[in-house]
Amino acid sequence: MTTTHPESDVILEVKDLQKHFPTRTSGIIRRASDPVKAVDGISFTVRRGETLGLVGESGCGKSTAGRTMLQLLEPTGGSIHYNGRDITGAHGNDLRKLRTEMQMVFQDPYGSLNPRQTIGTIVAAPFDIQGITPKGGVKAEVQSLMERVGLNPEHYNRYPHEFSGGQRQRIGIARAVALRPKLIVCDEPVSALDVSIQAQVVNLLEDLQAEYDLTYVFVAHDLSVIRHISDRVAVMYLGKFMEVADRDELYSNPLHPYTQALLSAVPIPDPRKENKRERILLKGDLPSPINPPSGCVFHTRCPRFREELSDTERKRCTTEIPLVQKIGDHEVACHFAGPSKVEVL
Amino acid sequence: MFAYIVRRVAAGMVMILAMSLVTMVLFFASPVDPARYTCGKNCTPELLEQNRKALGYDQPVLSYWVDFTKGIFVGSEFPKDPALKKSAPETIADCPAPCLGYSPQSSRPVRDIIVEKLPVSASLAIAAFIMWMIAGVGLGIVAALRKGTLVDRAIVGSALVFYAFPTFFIGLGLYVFLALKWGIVPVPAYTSIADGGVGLWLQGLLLPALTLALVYIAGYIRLTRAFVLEAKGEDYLRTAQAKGLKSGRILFKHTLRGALTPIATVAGLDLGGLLGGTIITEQVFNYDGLGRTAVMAATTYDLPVTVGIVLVAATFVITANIVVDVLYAVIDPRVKYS
Amino acid sequence: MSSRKRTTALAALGVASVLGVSACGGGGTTGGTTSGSNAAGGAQKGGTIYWLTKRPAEHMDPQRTYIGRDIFNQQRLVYRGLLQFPSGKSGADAIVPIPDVATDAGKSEDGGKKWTFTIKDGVKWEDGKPTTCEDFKYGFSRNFATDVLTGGPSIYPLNYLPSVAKAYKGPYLKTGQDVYDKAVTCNGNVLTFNFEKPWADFPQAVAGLNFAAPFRQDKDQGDKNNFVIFSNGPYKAQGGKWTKGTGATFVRNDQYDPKTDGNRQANPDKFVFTEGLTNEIITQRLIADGGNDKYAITDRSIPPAFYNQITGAVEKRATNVPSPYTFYILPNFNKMKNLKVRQALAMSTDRSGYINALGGAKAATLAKSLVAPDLPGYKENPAFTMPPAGDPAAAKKLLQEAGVAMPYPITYTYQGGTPTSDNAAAALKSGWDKAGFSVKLAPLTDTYYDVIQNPANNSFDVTEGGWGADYPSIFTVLPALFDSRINLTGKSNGQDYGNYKNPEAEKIMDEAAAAPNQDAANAKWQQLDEFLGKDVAYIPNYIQNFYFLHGSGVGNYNQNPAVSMFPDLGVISVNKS
Amino acid sequence: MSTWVPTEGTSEALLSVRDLKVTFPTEDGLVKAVDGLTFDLNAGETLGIVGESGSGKSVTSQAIMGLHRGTRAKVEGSIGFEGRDLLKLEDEELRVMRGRDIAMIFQDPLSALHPYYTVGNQIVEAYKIHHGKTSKSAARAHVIDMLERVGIPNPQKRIDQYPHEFSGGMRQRAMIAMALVNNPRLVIADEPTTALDVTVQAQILDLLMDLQKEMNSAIIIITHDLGVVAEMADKIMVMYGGKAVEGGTADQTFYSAEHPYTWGLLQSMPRIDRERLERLQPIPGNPPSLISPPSGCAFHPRCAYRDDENLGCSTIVPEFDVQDWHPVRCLIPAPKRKAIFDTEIRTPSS
Repeated sequence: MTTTHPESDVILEVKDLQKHFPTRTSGIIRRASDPVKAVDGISFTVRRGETLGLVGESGCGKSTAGRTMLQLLEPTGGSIHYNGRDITGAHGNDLRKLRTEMQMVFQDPYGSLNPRQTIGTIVAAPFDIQGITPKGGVKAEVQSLMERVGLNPEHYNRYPHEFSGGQRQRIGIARAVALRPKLIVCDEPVSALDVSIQAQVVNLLEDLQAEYDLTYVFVAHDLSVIRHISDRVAVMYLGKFMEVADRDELYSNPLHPYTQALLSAVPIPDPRKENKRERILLKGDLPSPINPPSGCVFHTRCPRFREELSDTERKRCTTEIPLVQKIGDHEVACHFAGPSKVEVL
Repeated sequence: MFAYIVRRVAAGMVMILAMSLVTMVLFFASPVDPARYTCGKNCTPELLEQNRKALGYDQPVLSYWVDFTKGIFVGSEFPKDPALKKSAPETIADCPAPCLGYSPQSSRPVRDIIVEKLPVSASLAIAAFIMWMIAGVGLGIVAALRKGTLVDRAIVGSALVFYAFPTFFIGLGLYVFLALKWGIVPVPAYTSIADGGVGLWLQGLLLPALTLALVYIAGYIRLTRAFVLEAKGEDYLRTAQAKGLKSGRILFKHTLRGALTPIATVAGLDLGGLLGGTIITEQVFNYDGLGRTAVMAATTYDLPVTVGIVLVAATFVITANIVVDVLYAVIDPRVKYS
Repeated sequence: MSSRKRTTALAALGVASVLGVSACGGGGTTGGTTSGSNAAGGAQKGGTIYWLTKRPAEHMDPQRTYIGRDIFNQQRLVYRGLLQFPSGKSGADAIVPIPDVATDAGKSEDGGKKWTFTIKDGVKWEDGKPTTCEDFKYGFSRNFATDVLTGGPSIYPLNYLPSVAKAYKGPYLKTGQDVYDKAVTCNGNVLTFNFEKPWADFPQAVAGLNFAAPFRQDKDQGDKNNFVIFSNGPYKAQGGKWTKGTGATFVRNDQYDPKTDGNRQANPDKFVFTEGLTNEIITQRLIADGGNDKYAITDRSIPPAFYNQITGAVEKRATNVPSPYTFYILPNFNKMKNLKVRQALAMSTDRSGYINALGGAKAATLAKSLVAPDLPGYKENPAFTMPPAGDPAAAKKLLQEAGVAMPYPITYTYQGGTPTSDNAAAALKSGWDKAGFSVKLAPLTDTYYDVIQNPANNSFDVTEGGWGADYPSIFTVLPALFDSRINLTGKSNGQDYGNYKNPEAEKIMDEAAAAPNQDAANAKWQQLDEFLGKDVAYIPNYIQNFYFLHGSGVGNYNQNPAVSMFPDLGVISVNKS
Repeated sequence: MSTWVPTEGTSEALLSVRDLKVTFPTEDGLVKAVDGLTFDLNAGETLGIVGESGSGKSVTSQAIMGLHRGTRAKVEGSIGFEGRDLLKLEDEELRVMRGRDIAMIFQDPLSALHPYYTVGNQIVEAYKIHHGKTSKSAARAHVIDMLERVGIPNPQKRIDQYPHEFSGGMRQRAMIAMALVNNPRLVIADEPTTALDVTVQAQILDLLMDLQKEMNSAIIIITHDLGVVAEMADKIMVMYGGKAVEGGTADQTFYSAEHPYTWGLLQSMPRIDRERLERLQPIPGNPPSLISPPSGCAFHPRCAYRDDENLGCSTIVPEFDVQDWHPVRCLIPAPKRKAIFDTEIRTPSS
């Protein structure tokens, strides 16, 4: 296990992370059977101050990955180093201390706020839990936080239901940044919001990142938002990374057939361009994460596999798990990585 | 599914045995000496000791429970006195498996008592169940369809009145006014079908079942109304409407199917709970069912009968739970047990 | 049932909700009431009488039955014994034993130690077989099987045959059968009891309890018999048994020959007993008087809440008579050792306040002795001269004379938990407090008997009790409650809750028990009662009243001491309109 | 395309909505969910209605279907369909048209399908109600055919499965099959792909367009996603606070948008097809209350170009001139709007 110096620019190093959810057999005596492999061996680093976008369709394991790296879920395998320190399996006091540095913003701003607590109490909770009293007292600090995220500090004593969706997400953000963490995992923070509000929250997150020197892992299914906010983007499919690259590189020159299909599917708000685009349509449905396809997990739906490869090449896809290979600035898990034949965007 | 049922039944049996132990431990821990209740008037310490022995309470609770549990599986006999059995076998009560014990206060095996009282409680529960299901669900649907109107308010309001009154008052009120003062119905008394035919059986059930039903009707009206209203807000009803279906079809095929599923669950559990006896109604109407017998057993410290009825009632509740869960899988194709 | 627990509970629960339990004869000068349009003798035959009650019968086995109500209903309907009390008589006449299956009232020899009876011919069991001397001998033997047949009044036969009781364990185990066979013998149809001590009022005991009832050996199944009814009387049980919690229906027994009897009128064709009803429902049904309830009777008193509805035509169907149950207050002699203090307590006891709390004059009658007025030998206890409401001033004087510090602290422990019992206790406290006591009320529920029967527990100074005679003899009252030799065992104080132990009193008891005839015995009992009164071993409180309703179609309705003041089924009839 | 709608009485469009108003009484006051909507739609045409939550776009579709009948909502104006005013029809007349002439596709196919009945049961029911004489087996055969047309593999087997046994995309296909089973003239698709993943969304949009060509149906697609309308719509109506604020062809809306709210939408969306340039430009504030909307122009509190003094944005209610060829509900003079768009608003193709 390589250890990174605390002062290095890698804040989080994840190696071969796995999260499997157990299932049981039917029958009178229920034995454990094949687990759901929600996250199945992903490795990546997050650099200090950057935003890593984690994108994929529902069921690909991106949210589970986000929660597991924060130890909200216990990993089944692999390791997580934070600032060079192995935090895999941290619990109790260690974990509580880690929470001052690693926080999470959730998708559903209403569901993650206790409806019986005032905003003041909710935002102050991290201080209570950690037993920290900020300078000037908790209330003053909370009110200044509220102001910072664009809430009226006079609304300190109001309840979540008195706020709109966008405001609730601001409350969630205020709570997350209260302890000045270093790393925040944002799990679909804007997908429940209307377009005009979504932009407000995205901007707020960017401003806070600059101001507090935050590092984000931004989990989302919206490829446009990911492109806007991320420095690097990882594309997930069935618990594995398909492709990781710098933002613009990934969007302008995707090398993995899945990335290509994904990007080509997004409609562009530009009718003329849209009319000229050719879609790479994926056939069929997402396979089960309990019994993922052999070899490359994507091969069952892969257009390249279907249309471009010879039988011997296909054999490789169905039997051999593709290793992550470096192609230019890309890390791609595909035996036959390469640019798409059609323009995807 | 079969495996699921087997697992649930096994878990239920373990729970029932645990409940019997808990009941016995509580009983043995009570400061009251049950032997006093059987000893007679001029009781002496020696007689008291003999009574305690005859009752079986001279042994520790655990061995009492082991005896009891053994009886369930292999049967038992009372009293367990080899000398007595040798010299006077005719005095030994045989209690074949599943033996639920022997009540010294009733001088017969508990199972016989339960077999005798169960039809009374079951008749009452089922008759009441039919009444409240028809009236409660029917009125609930009407109230939901007429939501906000006078009809709705009248139904919900009058249901609340019955809901607010204790069963005892409703029962006594019906008894005194309908049967005694005005003589509209005969004084209720339980007559088994074997003794009096279906007519007398139903006649006897009328008031007590109505009492019990009135208590439940309110809940079912509210429940049905709420579920129908909830179902009416479901997207799939909008779909049904958008398809151009007629309102009757929308109501019966689409709305009620969704709304009544949870009602079926609650109803099954309620019925299961009632089959084990309805204490207040049975007492008010002097129905010699499991509920009244249980109260009598508890007040006379008749442990075997108490335990027996507790277990039978628990069995009904547990069975109802299993049946309801299985039924749910039948009604709702999304539910699968493995 | 008729444990002392239940009996004493009467006091705490108050008259209205009290259970009519405890065996009893009666006798003497007061009670007896008859109503209904038909005078005795001219009663109509046929119809059905409905007996409505609350408390289920606990035994139908004659040897195990100890509740007065059940004993006399059994006697009048299904179990014929050696002797019986006459039907439909009142006062002292009601408790003179008369022959039933025996040809006469029994002959005693050897100063009351040997009793012989001759068995009549023609008294048949319901299966047509004759009731024989052997049936009586076998029935009596069952009293010794105390481990199988619990709950009955076997204490009496065992008391008069102590050495038999040691050797003989009843007809099931059969150990010591030879000893028993010598004590009770059959010679043809002559039945002889050879007691080890004189039993002067044995006939009263035989008529007042069922321990000497005959029993068919071939029908005996021990405990399993408990609710089986095998009749030799005018009726038999439908299905041959009583159903606990439900009751039973009695129909005519075609094997019964009224010529062998002459006492039971057996007017109705049918009796239907329904148990498990509440007092309120019973009262409401009887007030309404509808349908079959026109022919209904009960052993449950009208609850005070209904008193104002007992007017007009309903009032004509109500009867109010003193029951055989007397309630008393008693000092704990382990604590209240000073006679003057006990006298002060008696002097300041507000009995009228107590009775008012119970529901007033309809619910209870002031008691003038622990002995019930119906018992032979009853006399007002001259020691208790205080007014019904007590005399706190006089009591205060007594307390001062006692030379104790005032206020004198006492704890009154009673079976509480009901408003009635708490109000009654409050009335006592108020009277005693006025006299210079400082009363702490200690209501107990489940643990009541654990406290007052524990001789080592001195947490109470005063408590209360209730008692009814087992058969018409003061022997079944005063010694049962105050003879330390049978009560105080170290582990328990039995019925002697006050831990009373006085050799002088016990000497009088022995003299009374050994008296050759009843008159001599009664004189001694009166002397004993007065002695106990002077010693303030107890303070008589009240006699519970029976306030019963019966239906308008009931004829020959009669309550008398022969049947413990319950409705007498030997004379009752149905008025057909 | 000429004007937004033709002059009074001359519309020969398939669907001709005039001054549609939908109000709901609530405890807090009267909600004006739709406030004076006018538009036309021809056969084979697709209208995209764009707006955020609360803009009234879904209520509009339900009003056309007559789904507000029997509720406390009040619907006014007129909805002409093939020359008949749907609002004046008897309940039974309208019921017969539902599903047969006008069909609807809902946002969440899982909740829009009854969980207790098989997919086939529900589609056969939709067919049989309007084809009473058809035998069961014929209806079933027709439905299997329909399932095949919407791209559901193995329809003979799938027809007997329950909705929960379908994937999200397959469910929406089934929903489309149900909507199109009677060859309706008008299909209303209310956020048909919002609940779906992008790759599935692409499949569904493709399918809708193919089927439209085949059947020559008119489609109203309701969405908040400008990308979806860019792909689907011939003309677009942007709604804000229950009112149309801009209407025109797809080109007009994307390449010469004139309403500040439309600008806001275009500016605030991150773009997948572009390198990130700068911060997003969100529309400040929150959507308006429908009970007490802002005075004057409903958008003025959030509008960057408001001019209360000279234009009276906070006092004068701007009109939506349906006789215009590109109606815009804005008080800013048209030349100035064009100038702002050209200079300040990033055009999609830039």
